[in-house]
Amino acid sequence: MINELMSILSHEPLAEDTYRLVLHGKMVHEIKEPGQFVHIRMDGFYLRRPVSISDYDPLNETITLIYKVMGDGTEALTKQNHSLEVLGPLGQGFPIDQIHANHALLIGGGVGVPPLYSLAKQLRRKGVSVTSILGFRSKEEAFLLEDFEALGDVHITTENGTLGRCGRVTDVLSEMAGNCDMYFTCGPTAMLKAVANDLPDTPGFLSMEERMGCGIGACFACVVPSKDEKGYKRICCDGPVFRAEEVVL
Amino acid sequence: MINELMSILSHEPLAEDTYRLVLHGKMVHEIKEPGQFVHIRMDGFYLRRPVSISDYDPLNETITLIYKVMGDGTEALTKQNHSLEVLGPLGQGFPIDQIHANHALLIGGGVGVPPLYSLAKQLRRKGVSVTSILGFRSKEEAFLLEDFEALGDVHITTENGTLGRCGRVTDVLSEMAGNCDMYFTCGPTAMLKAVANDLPDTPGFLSMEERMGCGIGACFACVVPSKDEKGYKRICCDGPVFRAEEVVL
Amino acid sequence: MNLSIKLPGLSIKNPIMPASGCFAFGKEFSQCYDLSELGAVIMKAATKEKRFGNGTPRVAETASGMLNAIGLQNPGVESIIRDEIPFLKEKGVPIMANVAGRTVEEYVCVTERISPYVDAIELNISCPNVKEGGVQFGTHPQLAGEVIEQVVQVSHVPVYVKLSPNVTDIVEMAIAASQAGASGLSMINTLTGMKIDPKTRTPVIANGTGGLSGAAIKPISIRMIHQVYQAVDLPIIGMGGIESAEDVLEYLLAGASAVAIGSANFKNPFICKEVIDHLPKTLERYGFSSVEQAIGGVHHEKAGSHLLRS
Amino acid sequence: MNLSIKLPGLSIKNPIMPASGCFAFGKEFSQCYDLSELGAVIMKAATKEKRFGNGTPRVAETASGMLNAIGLQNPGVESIIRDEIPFLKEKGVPIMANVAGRTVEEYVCVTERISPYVDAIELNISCPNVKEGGVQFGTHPQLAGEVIEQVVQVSHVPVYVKLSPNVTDIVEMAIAASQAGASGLSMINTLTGMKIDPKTRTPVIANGTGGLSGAAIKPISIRMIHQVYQAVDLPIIGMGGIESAEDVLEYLLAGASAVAIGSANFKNPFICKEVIDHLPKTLERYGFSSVEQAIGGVHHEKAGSHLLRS
Ligand SMILES: Cc1cc2nc3c(=O)[nH]c(=O)nc-3n(C[C@H](O)[C@H](O)[C@H](O)COP(=O)(O)OP(=O)(O)OC[C@H]3O[C@@H](n4cnc5c(N)ncnc54)[C@H](O)[C@@H]3O)c2cc1C
Ligand SMILES: Cc1cc2nc3c(=O)[nH]c(=O)nc-3n(C[C@H](O)[C@H](O)[C@H](O)COP(=O)(O)OP(=O)(O)OC[C@H]3O[C@@H](n4cnc5c(N)ncnc54)[C@H](O)[C@@H]3O)c2cc1C
Ligand SMILES: Cc1cc2nc3c(=O)[nH]c(=O)nc-3n(C[C@H](O)[C@H](O)[C@H](O)COP(=O)(O)O)c2cc1C
Ligand SMILES: Cc1cc2nc3c(=O)[nH]c(=O)nc-3n(C[C@H](O)[C@H](O)[C@H](O)COP(=O)(O)O)c2cc1C
Ligand code: FES
Ligand code: FES
Repeated sequence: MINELMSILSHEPLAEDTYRLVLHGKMVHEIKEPGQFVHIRMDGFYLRRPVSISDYDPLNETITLIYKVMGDGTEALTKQNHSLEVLGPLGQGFPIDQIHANHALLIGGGVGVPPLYSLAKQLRRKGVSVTSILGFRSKEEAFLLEDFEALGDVHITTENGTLGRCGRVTDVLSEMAGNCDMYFTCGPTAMLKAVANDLPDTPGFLSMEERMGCGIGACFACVVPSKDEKGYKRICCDGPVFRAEEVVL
Repeated sequence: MINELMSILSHEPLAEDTYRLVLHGKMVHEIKEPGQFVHIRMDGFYLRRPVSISDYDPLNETITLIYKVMGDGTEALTKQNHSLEVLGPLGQGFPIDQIHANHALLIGGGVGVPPLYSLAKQLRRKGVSVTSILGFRSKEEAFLLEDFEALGDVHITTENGTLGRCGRVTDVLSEMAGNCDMYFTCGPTAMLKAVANDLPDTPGFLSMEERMGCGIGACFACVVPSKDEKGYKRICCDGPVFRAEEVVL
Repeated sequence: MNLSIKLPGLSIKNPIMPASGCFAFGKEFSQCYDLSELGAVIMKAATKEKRFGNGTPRVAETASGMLNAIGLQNPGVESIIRDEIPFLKEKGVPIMANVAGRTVEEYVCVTERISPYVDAIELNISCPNVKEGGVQFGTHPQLAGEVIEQVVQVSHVPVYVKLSPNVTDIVEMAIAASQAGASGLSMINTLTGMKIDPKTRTPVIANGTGGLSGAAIKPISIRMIHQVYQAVDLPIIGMGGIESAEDVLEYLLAGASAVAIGSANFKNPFICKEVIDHLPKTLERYGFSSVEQAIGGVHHEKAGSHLLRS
Repeated sequence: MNLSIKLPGLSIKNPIMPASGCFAFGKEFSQCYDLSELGAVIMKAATKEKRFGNGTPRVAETASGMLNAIGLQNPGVESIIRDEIPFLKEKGVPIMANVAGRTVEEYVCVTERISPYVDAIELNISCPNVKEGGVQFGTHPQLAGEVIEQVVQVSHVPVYVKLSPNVTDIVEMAIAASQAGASGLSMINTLTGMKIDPKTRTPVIANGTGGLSGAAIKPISIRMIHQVYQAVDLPIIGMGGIESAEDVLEYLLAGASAVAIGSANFKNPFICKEVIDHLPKTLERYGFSSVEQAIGGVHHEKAGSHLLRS
C-alpha cells in the first residue's frame, strides 16, 4: 500500500456520466489480484473516494479506473486532468491464483462491471471460459461491451430495455447458471444478494461496497456481518471480495 | 459593484513573495477612483480576500493587483492562472475629482504601496506634483520603484538597510513634509497613525486595512471608530480611504 | 412549484430569508437584487441604545466556516425604526426584527417599541459575543422562559425564539420557549469558538472567542432541528451553513418550515436570490411539488429505502 | 528541538498520538510507518464484551469534516489484552486504553482488567453513538464524578477523562473530573450531528445521528481547551481537526500538553508521522525551543502585539 501522486494519462467519457481514467505510477507493481481498489483524495473533500481497479498494466505502469458520477466527489473528479493523490492498492481481490474452474460466470451491475474486466482477462489467461451478464440502466449507460465480448459470451440487460434484455441481470441468470462451475459478481448489495440466492450451489465470489472512512481497516466504518466467530468482515481490507458463504447480506 | 469571473491575463512575481496579477473584465468600467478594492473568492476558503486595485485600464478592460503572500489564501492565489471570481469595485477610494493640491506626498508601506500607484498617475494627470516615500522590509521586497520614479521624486526606506535609507517611512517624513500641501498614505495602521501624527497640519488621506466579512458594509466586521456622531466607519464601504481627521486610529 | 409558506405573522412567498447580522438592514444587498424577491428579511439585532460592539478584528476564517464577534453593534431601536425600517417597507418585503438585550427589561422595551413596525420578532437569547445578557438567557431554560413570557406579553406580533446550540439539551430549551408562549423557533445561532494565531500567540478575534457559523456547523443544526421537530409543535426557521437549494431541502426535511442564510452572503452576495431561483428545480428533482410537502419529510419517511442498499 | 513531554503515566518523546477509534489497535497503520515514532497510541474503545456496533452506513462526509456512528465496535477487553496489546508493546510505543461502558460496573470492570497492561486510561464518557451508557455520563457532572471516582480507584495507571463537547458548560465537567480524581483530560470527543440525503429522505448514517469530527470542529475544541486550561489544573490532551504541525501549535498555545489526531488519518494515513516530522521546524519558526514552552502560551502572552496592528 502506498500513497502516490499519480499522473493522469487519459481521462475520457466512456458512457453516460461514466468516465475512464488511466493513471500512471509505481503503485501498479503492488497489485496482487484483480478486484482490489484505490482510495482517491481530492481537494475540498474530507473523505477519500474508493474506486475499483478495472485494469492494470505493470509494463506501462498504468492503472485504469472506470467510474460513474454519483455525487459531488465524482463530479469534481471529472475535472481532474493532471494528477491525483491515490492510496492503494487496497483490499483483497478475486484470489485468481487459487481459482480452479472451467467455466466462470461473471455478473456485473452498473459500476460493478469495471473490476470484473481485469478478472475476466486473467481468467481467460488461465484457460477458464468466461460468460458475462452485464446489467445497466440504459443503452446510454452501458460500457465495456466489446471488451467483454472479446473474452467470451456476453448477455446484456437494461432496465429500460434500450439494449439487450429488458430487466435485470437476475432475469437471465437462471438460463446461464447451468453451464458454469463458479461465479463472480459485483454490483449493488441487493443484486449480490439476489445472485447469491439464485446460485446457492455454485461456488461464488462477491465484491461489496460500503461507505468508507479509512479504507485500510482501522475505523470499522465498512463492516458487513459474517458467518465466522468474529461476526464481521471489513469490506476495505478483508474484502471487498468475499466468498459468497462468508458474509451475511 | 458586480461579481465577475475575470480572466487572468498575466500573473508574475514582482518581488520577494510579491506578485502582480492582471485581470480582464467588465468590472473596470465601474471603478470611480483610485484606492478602491476588490474582494477575491477562491475555492477552499470561506472568506474572500480584499486586495486594492493598483492600476486599471478601461480601454483594455484590465485591472492590476499587486499582492504579497501573507498566509494560506494569498499562497493559494499564486497558483491561479486561468480565472478568478472577483467582487468589485468596492469602497470609496481617493476622491481624485475633489482634490485641489499642488504638491502631493505619497507615503506607502509594503503592500500599502499598490493603491498609491494609480493615485500617483492620476494626480500627475491633474498637474499635481508627486513625491513618494516607499517603505519596504528589504531590497528584495521592494517593487514599483521605477514606476513611481517616472512620476516624481521617490525616497526609499528599508528596515534592514539593503536599499535606500535604513529605517521606516516616518524617518524621512519630516524632511519632505515642508514641500507638500496634501498627503496620501496606505500601510499598516501603526504607520498610518505615525504619519498622521507627524503631519498634523497637512490635509491627508489614509487608506486602511481590517479583516473583513462581507466587504460591502453589511456585517460590521471592519469598523474603525470615527469622530462623527455615528461613532464608527466601515472600512469596506465608507473607506478604505478616509480623511485623516475622520477616524480615530 | 408552490414555494409559499404560512408561518405565524409571516405569509411568505418563499422560505428564504437572510439571517440576522449578515444582511444589516438590507440597503447594501439591495444593490445586488430586488429585496422583494426574498421571503422575508431578518434584520440585524436591535438593542435599546446604540452599541459600538467589540474591538477588531471581529472575524476570522475557519475550515468551511468563520468566527465572528461583532458584539451586537447597531444604531439602537429608535434609529432602526426611523432610519432603517422605512426602506424595507418600501421594498415590500416582510420584516423580522432581531431583538437583543442585557436585561429582561431591555428585551421587553425593545420589543415594545419595534414590534408595531414589523411582522415578527426573533428573540435573540443566544448571542455568544457579548459579555452580559444574551447567552445566559439562551442556556438556562428557566431564565429563557421568563424573558420570553414577558416579551410575548408586550409584542404586537408573533415571537420566534432564536436558540443557542451551546447547550447540553436543545429540546429542553425548545420546550421552555414553547411553554413561555413563543410562536416559533429560530435555530441555530453560532457555536462559541476560538482561533489562535501562532504568530502573535493571541486569539485572532479581539474578543477572544467568537461565534462559529458556516457550512462547518450544518450537521449540528440539522441534528438539533431533527430533535426539536419531534418534541415541540412550533414552526422552525432553520439556519446554519446553508449555501444551496439542496441545503434548504435538507433543512426542510429535518423539520424546518423556512430557512435563513447567514455567512454565505459574504461569500456570494447574490446567494439568497440564487437559492430562491434554484429551489423549484431542486424540489422537483427530488420529487416534491411544494415547499410545504418537504417539511419534516425525514420524519415521515419509512426506513429501508436507502439508496446504497437498493 | 525538545519535543518530549511528561504527563501522568506517559513520558512521551513527542506530543503526537492517534486518536481513539481512528487507528484501531495500530496494526493497519504499522504498514505506513514505524509506530515507535509516535508519542503514544490511543486504542479503539474497549468494552467488557465484544460489540458489533451500529448498522451501516456508519460514516458520512460533511464540510471539512465527517460524521461517524461506529457504535464502539470492538472485540471486547479480553481479546484486546490477548490479541492487540502485545503487538503494540512489541513496537515499544506507550499505550493509552480508551474505556467505554453501559454502566458504572462495566467501566470499572474494563479498567480493572486492562489497566495493568497499559500506561494510561482514557475514560470515554462521551461517545454520542450508543443508545445507552457513554454520553449521559459525559453530560452530567454528578454522574461523571461517580464513574470517574470508581474507575480511578481500581485503575493501576493514571486516568484521563475524555470530555464531550455537547454540553452547556465544559468547565463544570472538567471540574467534576478533577474533583473525582482524574489525572488528565482528553478534549474533545465528537459533536452530535446529522446529515440527510434528499434522495432517500433519510439520514445518511443508519444510526440517524453521528459524531462530527474533523477540521470543522477545531474552533470549538480550541475554545473549550482555552476555557478549561484557566479553570482546572490538569494536563489536557487536545484533539479535534488536527491536520498539521501549525494546528498542533494552536492546541499547545490554547493549553493542551499533547494532542491526538483522529479523522485526518483517513485522509492521509501518514499524517501522524508527517506532523511529527514537521513539528520541530514549525515550533522554531514561531520562536519556540520546545513543546513544553508553547503549552498554554496564549494565556501568558500579553495582548496588544497583534500582527494586523503592528
Ligand atoms: C470497494 C469499492 C469499489 C468501488 N468501485 C467503484 C468503481 O469502480 N466505479 C464507480 O463508479 N464506483 C465505485 N464505487 C462507488 C464509489 O465509491 C462511489 O460512487 C463514490 O464514492 C461516490 O462519491 P460521490 O462524491 O460522487 O458521491 P457522494 O454521495 O457525494 O459521496 C458522499 C460520501 O459517500 C460515499 N459514497 C457514496 N456512494 C458510495 C458507494 N456506492 N460506495 C461507497 N461509498 C459511497 C463517498 O465516498 C463519500 O464519502 C466503489 C465503492 C467501493 C466501496
Ligand atoms: C481594503 C484592503 C486592501 C488591501 N490591499 C492589499 C493589496 O493591494 N495587496 C496586498 O498584498 N494586500 C492587501 N490587503 C491585505 C490582504 O487582504 C491580506 O494580506 C490577505 O487577506 C491575507 O490573506 P491570507 O489568506 O494570505 O492570510 P491569512 O492570515 O491566512 O488570512 C486569514 C483571514 O484573515 C484576513 N486577513 C489577514 N491579513 C489581513 C489584512 N492585513 N487585512 C485584511 N484582512 C486580512 C484574510 O482576508 C482572511 O480572511 C488589503 C486589505 C484590505 C482590507
Ligand atoms: C457576522 C455575523 C453577525 C451575526 N449577528 C447576529 C445578530 O445580530 N443576531 C443574531 O441573532 N444572530 C446573528 N448572527 C448569527 C446568524 O444569524 C446565524 O444564526 C448563524 O450565522 C448561522 O447561520 P450561517 O451558518 O448561515 O451563518 C450573526 C452571524 C454572523 C456571521
Ligand atoms: C471513526 C471514528 C471513531 C471514533 N471512535 C472513538 C472511540 O472509540 N472512542 C473515543 O473516545 N473516541 C472516538 N472517536 C473520537 C476521536 O477519538 C476524536 O475525539 C474526534 O474524532 C475528534 O478528533 P478529530 O477531529 O481529529 O477526528 C472516533 C472518531 C471517529 C472519526
Ligand atoms: S473503511 Fe475503515 S475499516 Fe473499512
Ligand atoms: S466587511 Fe462587512 S461591513 Fe465591512
